[in-house]
Amino acid sequence: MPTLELIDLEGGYGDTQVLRGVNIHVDRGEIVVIIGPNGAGKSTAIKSVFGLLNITGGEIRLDGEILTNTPPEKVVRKGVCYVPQTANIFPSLTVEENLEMGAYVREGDFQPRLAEVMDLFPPLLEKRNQTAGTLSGGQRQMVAMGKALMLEPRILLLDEPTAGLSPKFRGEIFSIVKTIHATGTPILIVEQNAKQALSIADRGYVMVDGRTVHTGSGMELLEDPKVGEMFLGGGVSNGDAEAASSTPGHIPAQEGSAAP
Amino acid sequence: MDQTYGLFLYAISLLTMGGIYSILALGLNVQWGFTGLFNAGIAGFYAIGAYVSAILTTAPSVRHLGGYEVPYVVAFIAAMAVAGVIAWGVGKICLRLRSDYLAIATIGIAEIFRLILKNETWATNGPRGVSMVPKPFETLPEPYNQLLFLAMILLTVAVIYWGLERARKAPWGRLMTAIRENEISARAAGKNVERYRLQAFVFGSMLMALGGAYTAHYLKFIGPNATDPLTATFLVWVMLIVGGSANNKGAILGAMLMWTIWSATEILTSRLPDDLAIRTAYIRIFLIGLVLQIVLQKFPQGLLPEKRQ
Amino acid sequence: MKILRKLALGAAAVALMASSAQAADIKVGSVGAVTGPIAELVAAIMSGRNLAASHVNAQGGLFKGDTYKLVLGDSACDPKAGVDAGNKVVNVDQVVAIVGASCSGGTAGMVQAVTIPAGVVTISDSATAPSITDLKDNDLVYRVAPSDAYQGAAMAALIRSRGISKVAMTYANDDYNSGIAAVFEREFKALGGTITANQVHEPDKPSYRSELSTLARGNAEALVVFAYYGSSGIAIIKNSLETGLFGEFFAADGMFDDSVIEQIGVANIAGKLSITQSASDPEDVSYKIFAKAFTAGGGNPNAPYVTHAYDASFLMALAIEKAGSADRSKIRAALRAVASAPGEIIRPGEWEKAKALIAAGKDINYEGASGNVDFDKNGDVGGLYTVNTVSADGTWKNTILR
Amino acid sequence: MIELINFYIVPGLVLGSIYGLGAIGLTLTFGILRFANFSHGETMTLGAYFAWSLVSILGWHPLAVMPLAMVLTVVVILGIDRGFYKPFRSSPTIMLVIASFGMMLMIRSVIQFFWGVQVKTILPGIQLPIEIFGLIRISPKHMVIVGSAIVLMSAVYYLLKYTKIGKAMRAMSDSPELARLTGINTEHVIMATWIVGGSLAAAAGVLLALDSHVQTLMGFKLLLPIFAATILGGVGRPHGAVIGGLVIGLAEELSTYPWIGETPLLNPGYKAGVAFAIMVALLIWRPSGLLRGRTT
Repeated sequence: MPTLELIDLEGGYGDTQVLRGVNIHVDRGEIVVIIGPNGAGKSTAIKSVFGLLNITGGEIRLDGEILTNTPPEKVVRKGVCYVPQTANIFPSLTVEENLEMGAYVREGDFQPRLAEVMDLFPPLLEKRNQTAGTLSGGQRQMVAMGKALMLEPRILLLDEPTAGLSPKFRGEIFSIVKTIHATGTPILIVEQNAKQALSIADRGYVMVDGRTVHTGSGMELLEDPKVGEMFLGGGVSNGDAEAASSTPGHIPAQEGSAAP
Repeated sequence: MDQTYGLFLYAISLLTMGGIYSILALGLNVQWGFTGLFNAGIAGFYAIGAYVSAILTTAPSVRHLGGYEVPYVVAFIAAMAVAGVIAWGVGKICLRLRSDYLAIATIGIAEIFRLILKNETWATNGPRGVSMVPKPFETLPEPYNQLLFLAMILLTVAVIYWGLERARKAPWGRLMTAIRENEISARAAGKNVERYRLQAFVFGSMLMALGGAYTAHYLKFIGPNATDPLTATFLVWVMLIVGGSANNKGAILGAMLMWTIWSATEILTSRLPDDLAIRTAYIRIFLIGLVLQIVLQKFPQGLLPEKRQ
Repeated sequence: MKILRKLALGAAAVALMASSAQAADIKVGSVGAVTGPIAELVAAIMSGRNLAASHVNAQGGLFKGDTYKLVLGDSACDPKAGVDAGNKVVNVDQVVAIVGASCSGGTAGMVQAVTIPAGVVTISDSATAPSITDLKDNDLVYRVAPSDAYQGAAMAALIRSRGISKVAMTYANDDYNSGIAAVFEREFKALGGTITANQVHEPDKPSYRSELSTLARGNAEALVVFAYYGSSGIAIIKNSLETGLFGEFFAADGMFDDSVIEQIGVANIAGKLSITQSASDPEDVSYKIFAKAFTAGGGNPNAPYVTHAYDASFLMALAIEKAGSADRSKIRAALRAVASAPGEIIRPGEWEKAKALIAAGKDINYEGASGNVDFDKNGDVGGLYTVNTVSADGTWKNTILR
Repeated sequence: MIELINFYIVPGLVLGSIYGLGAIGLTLTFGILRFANFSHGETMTLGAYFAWSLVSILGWHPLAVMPLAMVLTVVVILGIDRGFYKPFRSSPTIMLVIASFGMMLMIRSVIQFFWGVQVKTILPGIQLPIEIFGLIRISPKHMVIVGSAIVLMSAVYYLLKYTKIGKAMRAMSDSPELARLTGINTEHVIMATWIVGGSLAAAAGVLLALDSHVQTLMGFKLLLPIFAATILGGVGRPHGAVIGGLVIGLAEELSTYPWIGETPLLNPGYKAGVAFAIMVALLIWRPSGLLRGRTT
């Protein structure tokens, strides 16, 4: 049974429909990547898991259990963790406090887990008492992911973790993703940097205009000339435009309407 | 005097004050309803309008600046012009603030204006206020003087309503809505958002000043207590939100309705036994708060919600 | 416009329903700032007015047993509310006259915009602004509270008579206190006194220590405080005593309340505070009658303007009785007649006697709890002033100022 | 110099402590619930009236009844949140602002109805100041006020810094959306916010009453300076609010010091304007507060 399934999902923000038929599944131990042009609804698809939009059709399942339209707090309790693209840390809290908040729903002592997460991200250890707002972009992403890992999630959802980062940091982030993956946590990533993402992915989906139109293993997609032509040219990669509009919980006005 | 005639006169006074509040609510609607500017300093512009018009029209007095005795129309225009210039200055520096910060800034600025009007005694007679303000049509016999004054107010409301409806449907109004709802795309479309917001702020403030000017003449007196934020700012907000923000009919309905509640509830409570009547004067304010809460919860869009184009 | 019409009709219907009660009431408006900045003073003033009404009604009422009914209107110390309250009592309740309003601002609005055009007589018990004297009022606006012009002069004379020549003064920034302060400043200088410092202050601040420090710079012998006791007066005296900056105080009648002694403490204030008050001679028979009755009802006869409130209300009843009918224009003519000589003297509570005299066609002259209430040509009364000092046993000691 | 300290700086600090206590609650609700709570002044008034009643019933010292008054105020505030603010959790800010405005009218009139409008005193008499180092004169009640404020502020500091719920409050103030996505129970945090804000407001009211008196408009008159302190300190920053309160308190007092010549620098009639002027200037030139707070 797949860990997470999105079946024929339709929905959007208020009356604006963004998703028009999304079928995605993530199996145990997989890294799955969603790629697609701007405004295709990639980020929206991920947010749908978190009950952040109005789902009008289809369903979401977590280990077979129906998760459709569950409010975010409950989704977290069920072991799904989500790292939004922007505003994904608490800037005025220290690094350690951020991680502690990640363990908010966890009962009992979180210190052992904190040590484990710190091991994953050595740079954070020395900055544990620094406020997160003062960190560099890459380190912020580490805090954000570390915060999500505090719960030992059943699945981790990452929304464009490399958007706005320099190539050097991008590489770092992808290697962190691989490290996390090595602990056995399945990961679903939305990415603009399709080439790099697909190279570490087990499988990938291509979304266009609110639909998943194509799927295959990471390698297949990388080698698929059609996909290559559409998204892997490099010049298309423009994560920043979408970044500006899709803070979680905030309705991105362009998405959906600006679809080609 | 005949009971019905009395009620008729009371209805006139209710409509007059309701009409003045309608002007204020329409002014606020331009700022908040259409453009999304959270102006919580209505009392400031209201006070400026009231004092300018009062000082320009009153006979000479040793107590305050005066003796210009200009015609009413000139005084009204001057009141709006002074408020407009001041609003321009205020808007120029404040309008980039986000909504609730703008609210706090405008409250502060309005209170500073009110403090100036209260402390510059040589010009305004300070806390004692400007008395013997002339009232248009007052030389005519009852009830024609009151009816004509009411007609003047309602005509003004009608003209403003007509103008705002035209503006709302014109490109200007659509642009304002666009700015309110998505500033980023309005900017992206190359619109000078600041300029349009400033226009709305200045225009709305001028209407508030006109409301203030009418009030001074209606009361024949203006003093600092008449420009208290409770009745000159917050009540106007309540009116607009209850009536329906971004809907001009809603602004007028809200003003008339809330003023009627504000005023007419006392007719009921004043009938209670003495001690209770005084105490219920406080409860009357409680009830107004409660009505507001109920409307907010049951009609979050106001009684007349915004009509989408 | 359809909505407007509906609203107007609705309001009229509500009002109609509400006003159909008790046909034998003779209604008089009782307008005052029940809510707003001086609510604490007005609560006592309202009791004064109501006491007069209960005296009238307990002793036969108006005319042939009609009830003298006071209809409350809240002027909130705001001219907008004053005009609105005036409109309601005049038009909806069809009152024959009005007692009120409270603040000078609220009164100026109400009388100019409503009652003068409507031809309704008003007697204010607490609007003291000199500017009310100047109104073109068709002889319709009266007040039993003397204009500040008199009290300012009386206080200046009092201070000079104590041999004090240098004072500092401070006044609350409101219509009442700034008015009286301006008169005092002029009069005190005219009497050869020196004002070492004159500071306005904002009421309702928790501390006045910094203002006091500035005021104390000129080595004044005393501090003259024009303020309401609740909103700033008590705080100023407390702060002065605590800091030791001033040891002697003069104040006007907005300060006169028992809570001044309670809050500051007898030991701290005894012999240090003198409050002028446009009240009556404490030995005066009229005052004593009133004080007894008012105290019996749980009131404090020394609270600011309660004597005036009683007088305004009682006088209005006398004028209506004298007019012989509930006719607005006749009341105006009757008011001056009952308020001043010639005629047999009527004191507070003596309604039955007055009623009998009026029925017999005899002249009467009301001598009120607050003074003789003889109106001058402007409808003002000359003030009789007392000075109140705190005695060691925690009571007020009144002396008449002459 | 001594005059400056005794008559301007000491009262400024006393006033500033009271502003600071009020501002902590305001800044927390502003930061966490994201709205400017206009009924906050009335909350302070309510606390003072509860204390007055408790003093007259129990006959204890005002400081002894202060905790009880704080509890009673919190109970009322939680009830108000449930009935009047909770329905607007996901509505635009303006709804909450208007609701809190309505609440301001409602609380005030209930106070006037039940307690009347007469000015009441909670600590009668005057207190002569104590001399420190033979120079500084400070009255015992002012030491009590400043001392209580320091104790309460330290308690809040501890709560926010070292407890889970306190950290969650700061997290939610940073970003309510992310707090939800992180699984933080936002309703618990909101409740904690009202408890902290309500009890501190009540305490500020009691301390204010200790210095002056109990009156129905006492809290409302403090609302705008407290807003100014909140803005000054940066919205959502409790320690900023404390500093903001002290700055506003001192600025108000010092503005009337005769810096030049013998007359006050600023006509005391304009004293109330000092807080507004600082607030407006700050909003315009440094919108995120003196200390960096939530950005505009």
